[in-house]
Amino acid sequence: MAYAAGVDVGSTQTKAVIVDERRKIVARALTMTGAHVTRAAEQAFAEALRAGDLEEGEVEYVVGTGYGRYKVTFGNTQVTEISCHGRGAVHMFPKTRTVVDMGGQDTKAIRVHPNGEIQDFCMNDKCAAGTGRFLGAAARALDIPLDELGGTALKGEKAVRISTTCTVFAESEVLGWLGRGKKIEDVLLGVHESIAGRSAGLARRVGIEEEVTFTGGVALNVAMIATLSRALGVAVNVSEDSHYMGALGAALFALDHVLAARAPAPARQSA
Amino acid sequence: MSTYTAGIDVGSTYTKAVVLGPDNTIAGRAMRPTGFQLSRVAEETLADAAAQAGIALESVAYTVATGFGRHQVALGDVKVTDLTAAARGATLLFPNTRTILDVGGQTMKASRLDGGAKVRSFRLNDKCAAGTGAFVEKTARYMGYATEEIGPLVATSKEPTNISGVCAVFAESEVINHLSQGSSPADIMHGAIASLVGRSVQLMKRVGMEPEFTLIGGILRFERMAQVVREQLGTEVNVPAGDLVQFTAALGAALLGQRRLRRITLDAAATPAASA
Amino acid sequence: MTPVVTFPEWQGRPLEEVLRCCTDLLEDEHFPTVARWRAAGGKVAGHFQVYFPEEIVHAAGMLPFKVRGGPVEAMQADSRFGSYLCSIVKTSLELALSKRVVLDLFVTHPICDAARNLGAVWGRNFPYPCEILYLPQNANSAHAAAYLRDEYDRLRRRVERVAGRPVTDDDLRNSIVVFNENRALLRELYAMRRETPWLVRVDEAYALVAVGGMIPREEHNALLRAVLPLLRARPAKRLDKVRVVFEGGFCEQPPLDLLRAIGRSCDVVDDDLLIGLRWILEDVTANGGPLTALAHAYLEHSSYSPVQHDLRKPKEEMLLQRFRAAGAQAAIVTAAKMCEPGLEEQVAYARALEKEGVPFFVSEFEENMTSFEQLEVQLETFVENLLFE
Amino acid sequence: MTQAVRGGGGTTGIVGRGNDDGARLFRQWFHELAAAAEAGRPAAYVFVMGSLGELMRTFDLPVVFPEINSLQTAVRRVAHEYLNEAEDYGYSPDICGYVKADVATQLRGGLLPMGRIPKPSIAVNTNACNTYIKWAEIWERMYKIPVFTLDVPGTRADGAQTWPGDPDFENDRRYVEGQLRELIPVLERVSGVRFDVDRLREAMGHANTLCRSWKRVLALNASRPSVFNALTDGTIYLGVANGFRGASEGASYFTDLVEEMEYKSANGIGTLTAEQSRLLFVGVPCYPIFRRFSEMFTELGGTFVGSTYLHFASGGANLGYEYDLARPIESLAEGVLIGVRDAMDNMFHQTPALLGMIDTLAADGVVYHPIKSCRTVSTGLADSRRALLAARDLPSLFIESDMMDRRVVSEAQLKNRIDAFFEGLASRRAQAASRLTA
Repeated sequence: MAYAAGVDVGSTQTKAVIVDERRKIVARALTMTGAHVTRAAEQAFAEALRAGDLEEGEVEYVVGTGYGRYKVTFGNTQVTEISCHGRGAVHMFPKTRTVVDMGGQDTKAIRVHPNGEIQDFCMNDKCAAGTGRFLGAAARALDIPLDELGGTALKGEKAVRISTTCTVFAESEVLGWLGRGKKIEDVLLGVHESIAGRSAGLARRVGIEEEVTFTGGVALNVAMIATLSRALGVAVNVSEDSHYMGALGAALFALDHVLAARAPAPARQSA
Repeated sequence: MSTYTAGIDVGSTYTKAVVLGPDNTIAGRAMRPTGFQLSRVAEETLADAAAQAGIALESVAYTVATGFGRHQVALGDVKVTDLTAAARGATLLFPNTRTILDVGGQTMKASRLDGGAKVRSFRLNDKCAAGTGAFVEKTARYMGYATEEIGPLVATSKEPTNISGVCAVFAESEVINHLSQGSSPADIMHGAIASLVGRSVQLMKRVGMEPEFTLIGGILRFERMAQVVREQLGTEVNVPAGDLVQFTAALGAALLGQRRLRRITLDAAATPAASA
Repeated sequence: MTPVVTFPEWQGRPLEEVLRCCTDLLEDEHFPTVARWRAAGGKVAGHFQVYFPEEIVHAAGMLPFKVRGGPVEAMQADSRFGSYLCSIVKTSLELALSKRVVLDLFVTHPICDAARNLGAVWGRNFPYPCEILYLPQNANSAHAAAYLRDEYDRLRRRVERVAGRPVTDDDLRNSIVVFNENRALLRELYAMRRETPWLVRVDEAYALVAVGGMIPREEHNALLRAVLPLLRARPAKRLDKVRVVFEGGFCEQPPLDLLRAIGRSCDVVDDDLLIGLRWILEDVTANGGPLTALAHAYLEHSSYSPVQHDLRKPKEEMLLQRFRAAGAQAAIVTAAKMCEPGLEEQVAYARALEKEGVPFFVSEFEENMTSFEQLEVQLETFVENLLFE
Repeated sequence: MTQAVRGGGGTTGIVGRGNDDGARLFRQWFHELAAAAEAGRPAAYVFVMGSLGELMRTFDLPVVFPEINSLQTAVRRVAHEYLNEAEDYGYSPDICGYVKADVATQLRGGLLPMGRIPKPSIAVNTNACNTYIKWAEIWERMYKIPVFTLDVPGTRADGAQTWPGDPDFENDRRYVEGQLRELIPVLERVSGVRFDVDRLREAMGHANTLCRSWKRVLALNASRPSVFNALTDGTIYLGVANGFRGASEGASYFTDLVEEMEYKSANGIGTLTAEQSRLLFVGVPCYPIFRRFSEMFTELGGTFVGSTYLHFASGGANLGYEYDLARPIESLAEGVLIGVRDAMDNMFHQTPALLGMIDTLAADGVVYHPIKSCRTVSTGLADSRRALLAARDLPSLFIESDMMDRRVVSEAQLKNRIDAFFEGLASRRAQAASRLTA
């Protein structure tokens, strides 16, 4: 049995995924990136090996992705997380044509070909407005654990309109609204809606084609799923592995190399 | 009638209270995280300060509220902005202050004063969080250092890494790049502070800065900050001792309170009946 | 002439309610008056800020609608633009993309590069005619008036095609009469603000002016004719406020809440809010060709803004004139975020005021901003240090 | 990758001559400007979209292009110093970086990395970019000099471009011609030189050669491999097209350039050893990291065969419009109207224009680079991109940064997006290949 791995070195978290030659995920691992990027990548990979009960030698090919992809020194090659998220999303949901990935500092909208290739993509350029970090700021301001944020927001009835684009100012605007007597639920709903709105704007740049798959750490947030599909006007696919999507895509690219090295027929056909 | 007044500065991150005694001596001061129940935290912080001053809350004769939450707290016989308050506070500590730089967690304010501790012109960073304390703290947090560790860390830096980006969050991708290219966390932190100071100096220039300069705000907790400002301005700067950097606005508010109080007592004295 | 009364709500109401009707209409992101006009079979010509010769559209029996953005998220428009752009260009397109307003003709101007490009973007997204009215940027050329007359005539031909009826010189003369009355009434309102500012707050006055861009002028005239006497009779007492001039509202408009915040501590005795509706300062004399008269008025009897170039009108000089004429004590110099001409003019304004020793503060706003902490801090600091001993 | 080898044999030095001569002319130009500054001679400040270089030369007025000076501060990595100075003076971080760098240049008494430039004695600007007007107003305040805004009406609506003979066109032409006739006496006054229509004819003749050749050079990049990189080499040629419009040097430079490009085309000499992707560039170059920006593409086998920048920033010279020297002023008005109009409202006809470039230059992809500084070029690019992609299925990249302000140029972000763009190009090629084999 052959194995391939993908290591996604993001700005906050580093994730590793190992797949077998049947494209099945056999192991995942997640660690904080921190200041020592290469070490974080090695650590994530090692943990994945342990989780999959594998020897390093059994993994024939490793692809690094994410901002720190060039620091995956043990990797065989690098692929951007844009391609990886597209590939991962199509693998999880084969009918995917549009991917919205919400990470810590980047929000990406990707239009993909049925074969998983990137046809078009857009990312937030100007600032981190409307990225997952916005939620972190709100959570800190209200000191609500990040994973309870969505649930609380869904209790909101009349969303407050959040106009601050700056993630750092989100904190004071949130407090400002509470000070003016708004309910926490309504403020949080407003925060989610403003992020969803900006992300939908990006998605419209590449053109929204169904099905839409929502990836990235933020995709685990129930309120974000709800507000995003409302803003897009379509339902969105979400996998419980959504925050591993980049690493998964990388692993699948790695597997292409493994299989290509074996069989003469180009592996991508069977994708 | 008591001559104690209080200044309460409801900031975005911390709430600070100062109780000012006769002849403008600081009798007590206290600080609490602001959170979002502003009125309550304001009262609690004032109570702490009064307790430290060893006086009963009732004997605080006049209270002035300032800071971003000033309108959202019940406390305060009158409310003023932290720029107005800081001008009074800084001039009490350094009488020749003409330019004040206040770098807080989310805002950066520069103001130029006239001779009478009044603000003649001022500027705020209203673009985004670029050039605020958050920029430095996020960079630190991102590299896995706690806020307290920033000072010592930067002390070990040889020379600052050039951080050109402005978005506090995007700084992260820039940082990961610098780390990838082998810059040390210390130099990157130093770079973050240098770029923050660069923007501060620019803000001061835009109000037409004149010496003496007084720096206040939480970010001044890192003595390296003041040092870099000195380097970039090429002149000496005043920094209130210890945690006074965070209390300057509260102090100024309390001082305005003393002024109002004197006015009231005079008015009262004018009508004999009321002078009991 | 007008197929329907688009804004009946205020009629027969007491002053405070009339004013509320106006602010409600202003903050209604669905622009009901425009909808009613179209429902009654009327046609609508949307014209982007700043100045537009509405008479030409009015003369064709169409409703001139001032496109000035709105308090909405640019959910769809964002995908047509990049990151670095003022808000009004985005939200204006959003109003149309989201079908909050439906037009039969859209006209923009070369006042700034964003507004000029808006014409092409709008045209790509809608089937009806979208075009640019090329107001002259060389007002000092002896040929500008003749050129502008020809350009107005081109616009007339375009409007005739959309309206499906000819626009005669007599139609134009009648429209000029209606707009002359409107201009006179607005001058009255502004005189009241200079002389007795406590009778009408800046946000109220702004709402009264702004609804003019959303309803037939005949209706607006009726409204102002009714309201001005009520304001004069208003039992309002004079308060200790700073008399200020507000500059920076020539294109993108500050949200009402921002104006309310200013009104709490200041009497705004003059401003450049919606200056396009008050661009022509005197009655247009319709004798001679009406288009010639309109062109002449645009060039010779007009206000100023950072987006009209005229060597006879150095903007900072014009601001100082406005300041003195209004007997103001201080100035608030704002600009819309990302507004290239506004931000550039700010520098000249600030330097001129500094030189004159006029107290002022410089700030930026965005039409759909919802948090005002920053502005309140600046405003209060400003006032505190003007009033405190 | 590596530069192509110089052409050998009898034509030694032909390859790369345009770049060398361009650099030489650039130095000569700034040498003359420095001399003018030294002697306190009058100079005209003009802009790339409608410089009227042919008219300025008729009055011996040295031409200063503040846009070119400003971009040079970025290329030479000192722009941030200039921007900061202007921002200290009061200009917002959100306005055009060119304006700010020039304000700082004026505050420094005309001092630039390339040498000192003279103060303006007159500023002539069109409305092709409205910021030109605000910019000229700054000099008007600083120096109390005559400022002449040549107002050029642009296209009114999509598909409504008018041409000679059409009454609406004639109205516009009359207006432009009237203004030119008003400008001439002003130039006489400022320069102290009497107007001589024959000198104007001569300058217009040089401009004709330049425009004719510029059009030809741009067309020659259809050859495979492409004969120049529209982003890097093209910018050098563009500098000459602006700085030497109406001058004999400009005319002969472009005659030589046509010769060089035809030679390279005939001998299959390209800019890259392996040209894998032929790209179009839409927008303004990223001057703060000028070389690096281009390398991020060339390293991956991509080169720019065309750029809209070479159109609008040449004031419409790309159209190859040639003046009728028999009626100089009327023809000048007509040429300025047609050229400037094309430069200023490319947003109206960008889709057909780009489709045309894609076909004639055989481009594989389009790179959009809207910038913070410039609303003229950037406003609506996202919409125009939607329109293009609706008309043609081809890879495109949309990246925002700036032409001056390195604070909004994040190399890490750019690299990430560019890499992803090339991954897309590569897999499309793979697909095409496998379709062929299948």
